[in-house]
Amino acid sequence: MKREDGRAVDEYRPLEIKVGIIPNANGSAMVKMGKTVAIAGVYGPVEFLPKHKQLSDRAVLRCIYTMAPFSTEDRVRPGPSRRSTEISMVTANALSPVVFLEEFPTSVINVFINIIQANAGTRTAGINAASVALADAGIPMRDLVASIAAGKIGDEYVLDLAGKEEEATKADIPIAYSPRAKQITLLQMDGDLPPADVKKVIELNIKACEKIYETQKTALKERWKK
Amino acid sequence: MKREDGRAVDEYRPLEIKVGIIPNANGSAMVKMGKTVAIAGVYGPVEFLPKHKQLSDRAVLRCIYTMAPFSTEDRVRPGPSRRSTEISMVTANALSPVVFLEEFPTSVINVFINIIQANAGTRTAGINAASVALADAGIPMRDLVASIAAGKIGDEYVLDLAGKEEEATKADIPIAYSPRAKQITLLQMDGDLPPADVKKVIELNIKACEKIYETQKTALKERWKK
Amino acid sequence: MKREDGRAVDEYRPLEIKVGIIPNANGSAMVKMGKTVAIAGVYGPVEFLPKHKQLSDRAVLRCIYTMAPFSTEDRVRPGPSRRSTEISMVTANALSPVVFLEEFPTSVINVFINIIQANAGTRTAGINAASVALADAGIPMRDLVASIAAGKIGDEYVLDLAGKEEEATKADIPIAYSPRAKQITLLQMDGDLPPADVKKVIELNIKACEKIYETQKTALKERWKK
Amino acid sequence: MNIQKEFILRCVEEGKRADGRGLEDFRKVEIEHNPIENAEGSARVKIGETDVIVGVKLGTGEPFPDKPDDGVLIVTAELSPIASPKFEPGPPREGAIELARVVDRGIRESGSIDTKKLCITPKEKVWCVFVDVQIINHGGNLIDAYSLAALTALMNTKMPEYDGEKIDYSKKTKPFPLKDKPIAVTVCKLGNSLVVDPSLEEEEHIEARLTVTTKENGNVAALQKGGGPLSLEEIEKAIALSVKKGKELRSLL
Amino acid sequence: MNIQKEFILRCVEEGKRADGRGLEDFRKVEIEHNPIENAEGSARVKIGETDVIVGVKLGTGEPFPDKPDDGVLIVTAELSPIASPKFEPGPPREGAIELARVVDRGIRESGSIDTKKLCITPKEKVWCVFVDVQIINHGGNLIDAYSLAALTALMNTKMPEYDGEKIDYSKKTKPFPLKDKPIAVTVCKLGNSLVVDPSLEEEEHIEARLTVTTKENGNVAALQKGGGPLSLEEIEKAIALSVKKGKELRSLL
Amino acid sequence: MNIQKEFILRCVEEGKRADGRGLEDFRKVEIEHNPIENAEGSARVKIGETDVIVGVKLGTGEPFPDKPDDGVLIVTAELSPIASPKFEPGPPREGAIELARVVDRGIRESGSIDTKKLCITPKEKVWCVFVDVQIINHGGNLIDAYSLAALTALMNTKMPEYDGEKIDYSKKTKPFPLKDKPIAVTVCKLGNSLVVDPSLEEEEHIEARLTVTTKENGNVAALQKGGGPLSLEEIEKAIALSVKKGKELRSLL
Repeated sequence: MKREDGRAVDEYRPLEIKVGIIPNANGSAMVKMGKTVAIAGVYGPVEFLPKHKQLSDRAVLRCIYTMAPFSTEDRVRPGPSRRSTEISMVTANALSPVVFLEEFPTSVINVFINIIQANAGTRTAGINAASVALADAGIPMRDLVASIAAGKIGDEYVLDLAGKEEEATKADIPIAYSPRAKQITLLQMDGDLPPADVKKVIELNIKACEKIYETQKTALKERWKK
Repeated sequence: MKREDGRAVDEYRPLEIKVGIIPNANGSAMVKMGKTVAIAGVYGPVEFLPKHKQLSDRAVLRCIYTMAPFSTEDRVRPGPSRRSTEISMVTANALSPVVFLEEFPTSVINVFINIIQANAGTRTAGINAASVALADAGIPMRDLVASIAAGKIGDEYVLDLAGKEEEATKADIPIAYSPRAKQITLLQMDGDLPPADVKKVIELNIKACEKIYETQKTALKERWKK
Repeated sequence: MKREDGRAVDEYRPLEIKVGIIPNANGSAMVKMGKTVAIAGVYGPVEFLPKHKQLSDRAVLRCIYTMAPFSTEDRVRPGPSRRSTEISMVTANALSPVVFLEEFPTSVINVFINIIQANAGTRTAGINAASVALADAGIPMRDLVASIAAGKIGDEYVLDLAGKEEEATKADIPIAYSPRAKQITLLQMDGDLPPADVKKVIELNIKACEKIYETQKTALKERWKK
Repeated sequence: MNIQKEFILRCVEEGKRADGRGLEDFRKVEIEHNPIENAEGSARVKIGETDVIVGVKLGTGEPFPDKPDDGVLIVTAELSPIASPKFEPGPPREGAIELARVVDRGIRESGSIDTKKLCITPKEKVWCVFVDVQIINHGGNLIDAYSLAALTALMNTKMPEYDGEKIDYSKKTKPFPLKDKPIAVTVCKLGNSLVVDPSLEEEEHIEARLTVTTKENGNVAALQKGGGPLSLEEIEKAIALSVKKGKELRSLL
Repeated sequence: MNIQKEFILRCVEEGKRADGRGLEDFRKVEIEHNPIENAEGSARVKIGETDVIVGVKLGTGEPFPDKPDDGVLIVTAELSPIASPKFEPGPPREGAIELARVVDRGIRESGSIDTKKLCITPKEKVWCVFVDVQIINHGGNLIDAYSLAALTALMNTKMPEYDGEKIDYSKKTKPFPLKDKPIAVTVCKLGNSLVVDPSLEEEEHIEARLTVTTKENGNVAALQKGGGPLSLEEIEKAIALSVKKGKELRSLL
Repeated sequence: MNIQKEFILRCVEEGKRADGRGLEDFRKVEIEHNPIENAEGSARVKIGETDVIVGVKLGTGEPFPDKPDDGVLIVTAELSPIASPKFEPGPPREGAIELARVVDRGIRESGSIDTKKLCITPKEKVWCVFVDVQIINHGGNLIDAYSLAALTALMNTKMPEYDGEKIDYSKKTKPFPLKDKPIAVTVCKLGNSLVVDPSLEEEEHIEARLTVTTKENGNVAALQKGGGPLSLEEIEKAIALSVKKGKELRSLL
């Protein structure tokens, strides 16, 4: 199969990770995946207010995902949407398992994810950025989380759909993955696939996550060198 | 006078009351009045938060009336409207006089009324359901409250207007009534009637409330038998 | 230059100030400037709630500017707009320097400004009214603040633009001024003027503020006589 | 508070009010016509210390699908915090909503406005009549004050000219199609007595209130009970009293 | 709480549920057809103590610019506080939004609705299909209950007549263009086991959940993981279990 | 805090800044052109640690009734909480609103945009120019940074093609009708001195600020005073300083 941009079916777009891009934040990162650009900033842990929202035995990891108005062809209206609220929620679920939240009872860790430019895969780029930003903030973690999506076009399992591939695919399956625990922390799917294909696509995603994970670690090492 | 559905002028639509339809609620009821269906659920008394809204000498009876989006021909947009806010307020006024609110200072008793299907008389059906739900919740009460509306068509005083009668009437007068104290706890009117007619219509309503009251008590007895 | 309403270029519209027009308020005033009518009511100082908004070393002067829906030719939709939020903010900045806020730590002084009729100069009329209302409330002040706007039409510096003059002007510069301290507490401008002209227009405004200041003081004396 | 309440109730028992009025007396009612030039009609009404301005604005819009040739009436209310330390900034809550809806129903149900005459093009364009209030001071009995000011403002309203594209607010000539003069009078149960026009202090201690809006022919156009319960006898008396006081207020117009 | 949790988990370890069910058993499922006359189609579904009503309403509107000849599907959810002490009044928050979006995707991605047949005039006017839910009691497993009720309501839907100007809701005759029967089954990880149809008490103690929506041909149309992590093996098992239980539920229709 | 304030003020008294700059020196200004492909024009501006991206998007809409043949300019600002621990999630509050309105007025009042050239069909359809900002890091002096980035983004903007029905964002060719290059410079009173380009730490201790937006010909297009009072002499000096620094910044474009 020939892909629009010449990639192999199991090849993701050029990935670039920069750590520490927001001086005010406790931790931050920018992730570019092809033309998709996400930034993440971590603030906290700080006391969670109002008090009645505090959890007595652990911190709350609060994620807020937003898109810059100019990030897409049709301008995005500012303010939360149903889509952004859901992505914020699944992002928090994707990251929470690897953070030692139990070390910070009654606290909140705020993770802000802003999409600067959107071209498929904004939620996975956001998770990749947020995972690195949490580590950059020095928050104790069991592991990093890597994230990517894949689908099936014709008979082929195809990684990191972009451009017109999104319309051609029979399904779009994003995952987030913690390599050390071999655990999937995010899984969604829209489409139409037999169960066996779902498994194949997830496996393709997992392999890619293991590579992204290496790039994440390298980016953090670069940062710590400075 | 011949009515659309063959009823006598002083006859209300078939009334059905079921108690205890919401297992999670402290008390609940469903009221069907012809094709109008209302459910009510009571939660509390519980501490009223935020604290600055508490009353030091009694509980607040908070009513929230809403219509299911599919309950009318033209879909109802979710969220409060000016109409629903006003009905919530007059419903709380209709029920508060019969509840021993002074026994629960600093508390709130939440009464939720949802209209499942609307065909005239939703506020009165809601009050009938809420009154029974409060009793089902075991909240100490002086009495039950019964509620219905009436109007005048041509020269006749007509009970429980439904269907096209609503357009033909010269006035629509809903009341809520506490039979033991012989007190009217809700009274509204839209229309155009001489004062003497207003009195006749209210008297017609009171008579009907006394019958509805019996049906409410029977429904509660059925419930307590189980 | 001939002005629409026959005024001299350095003459403002007929100014009328009435103090004590809102019995419920701690202090109040109505200001008419030509056809523009503003009322201001002051409530406080009272404890600022919620507590986390309190300032430990002084009071907050909170201003809320609103326009009555019927105050303009095209009805104003109720609720805050970006414009009214900004005017509220610059109004608070215009008044705060003359109030001894440090005498009331953790408190709030609420200043409500409602425009009853709008015909140019509503923000300046509101500040003139609020300044007098603060004094009427007995709040300790260093000085009063007077406010007016001016512009340039053709080669002339023109005070208190009204009617079609607003379209003809090269710039509209409102100021607020504390005469005793000779300080400018509000300064905004929209337009297109060389820096030297900006200075001339501000000077014209300052002269007028000194006159308005006298009218403010007279109105307060009238009030205290009663 | 208890002392105030006792005093108010004792006065009423003795057949007079804390401020010396009789049970069925209004405070001084003052009406100012057209104080707002930018409105198509306006009125300022003072009842004792209560002080409100109502402005009527006309715009154009689409009719409701089920009433394709009727103009649209929109009555709003905000409890502006300038008028009372008890009013808070923010969107209208139940008190403001009830105020607006009671005034609205009084005008609407009395058939006071000939809405057919407010149709420009059936199904497409009709006049929208906005009735808005600025409360300057809340001294009790806002419903009656707003209702009276709204009626007066509508009586003062002139239609602006409209050429099919733009409204010319500088030319207001044609009369507004007003057909009746509905008056709202709120009767309050204070102790065991019925009184009209409660002051702010009295309002805090009433058991119940009943607003009765009456037409010129004496018919009732709208009722709204607030607060606690009333007996049928009390309701009858309240309606009779409202009819009587309504006539008096109407004579001021 | 700890005792409840221990009991629930011990039962599951022993291969059964706290209420005596097997790990792969649903509670009793009851379906009532068309309880709502004012809806174009409706269904009430009870799964154990969970009780929901779904109504389908049809209106007309403009199509989306990028799909000029497709009808529009709008699925909403409110967690009405009548149904649980944990639900609060106010606009939908993330729980309600996820519920609506998962049900929406199940219907949309399975291609269950032939949206082309809901086009009236391309680029200008299409049918809008509103799917709304009233939760009466929240007894756990809301996603599956809403999904099943939504599908049943759509199967029960009849199109009202439309003359190009007005919808005549009194005449509903034409069938609704439904092409598939997607069923959502949510598998939960409870301790180390996978179970279906969690009760309210079980839901509080699950590690993770995976909702799998399957089509009539056994294909997966939508996935949504909630809660904590799952291994690939667990996901495989959950999908297989969902396919199996989905068929059982579909046979009830 | 007091120590920081004292240090900052002592430096200024001695004619320099806490970070070594002179009173009239900007921090390092970096401009990146068109970092956002999906925008019609964009710019990233860094001033010291302050880091903002501005994107210009073009859409179509109705003109305002009183300006039937003018395009519409919409400038917004959100203080994204990603950029500072002091920014909170939620709708724009007064700080964000002032930022947007000051940038808006600088562009609008300077006549920088030839809005007549943005008219498509008079009274019916015009171009809407959206100027939006993403603040990445708030290191002080946001007004100047946003203004500079907005101007640069507008200079970089190309109009997409429009066939009367749909915008083709893949073809952006025609230049955007920009007529002037307004620059905003905010002068701050720190102790008794006037400085430009305050750092985040300095901003906390300023007495007052005056933003002056100047045109290419040196005229003032907009003024906005923030914070406390200023004397006429201080205002004169601030304007002169802004004109001078504005020229320097304009030379970077």
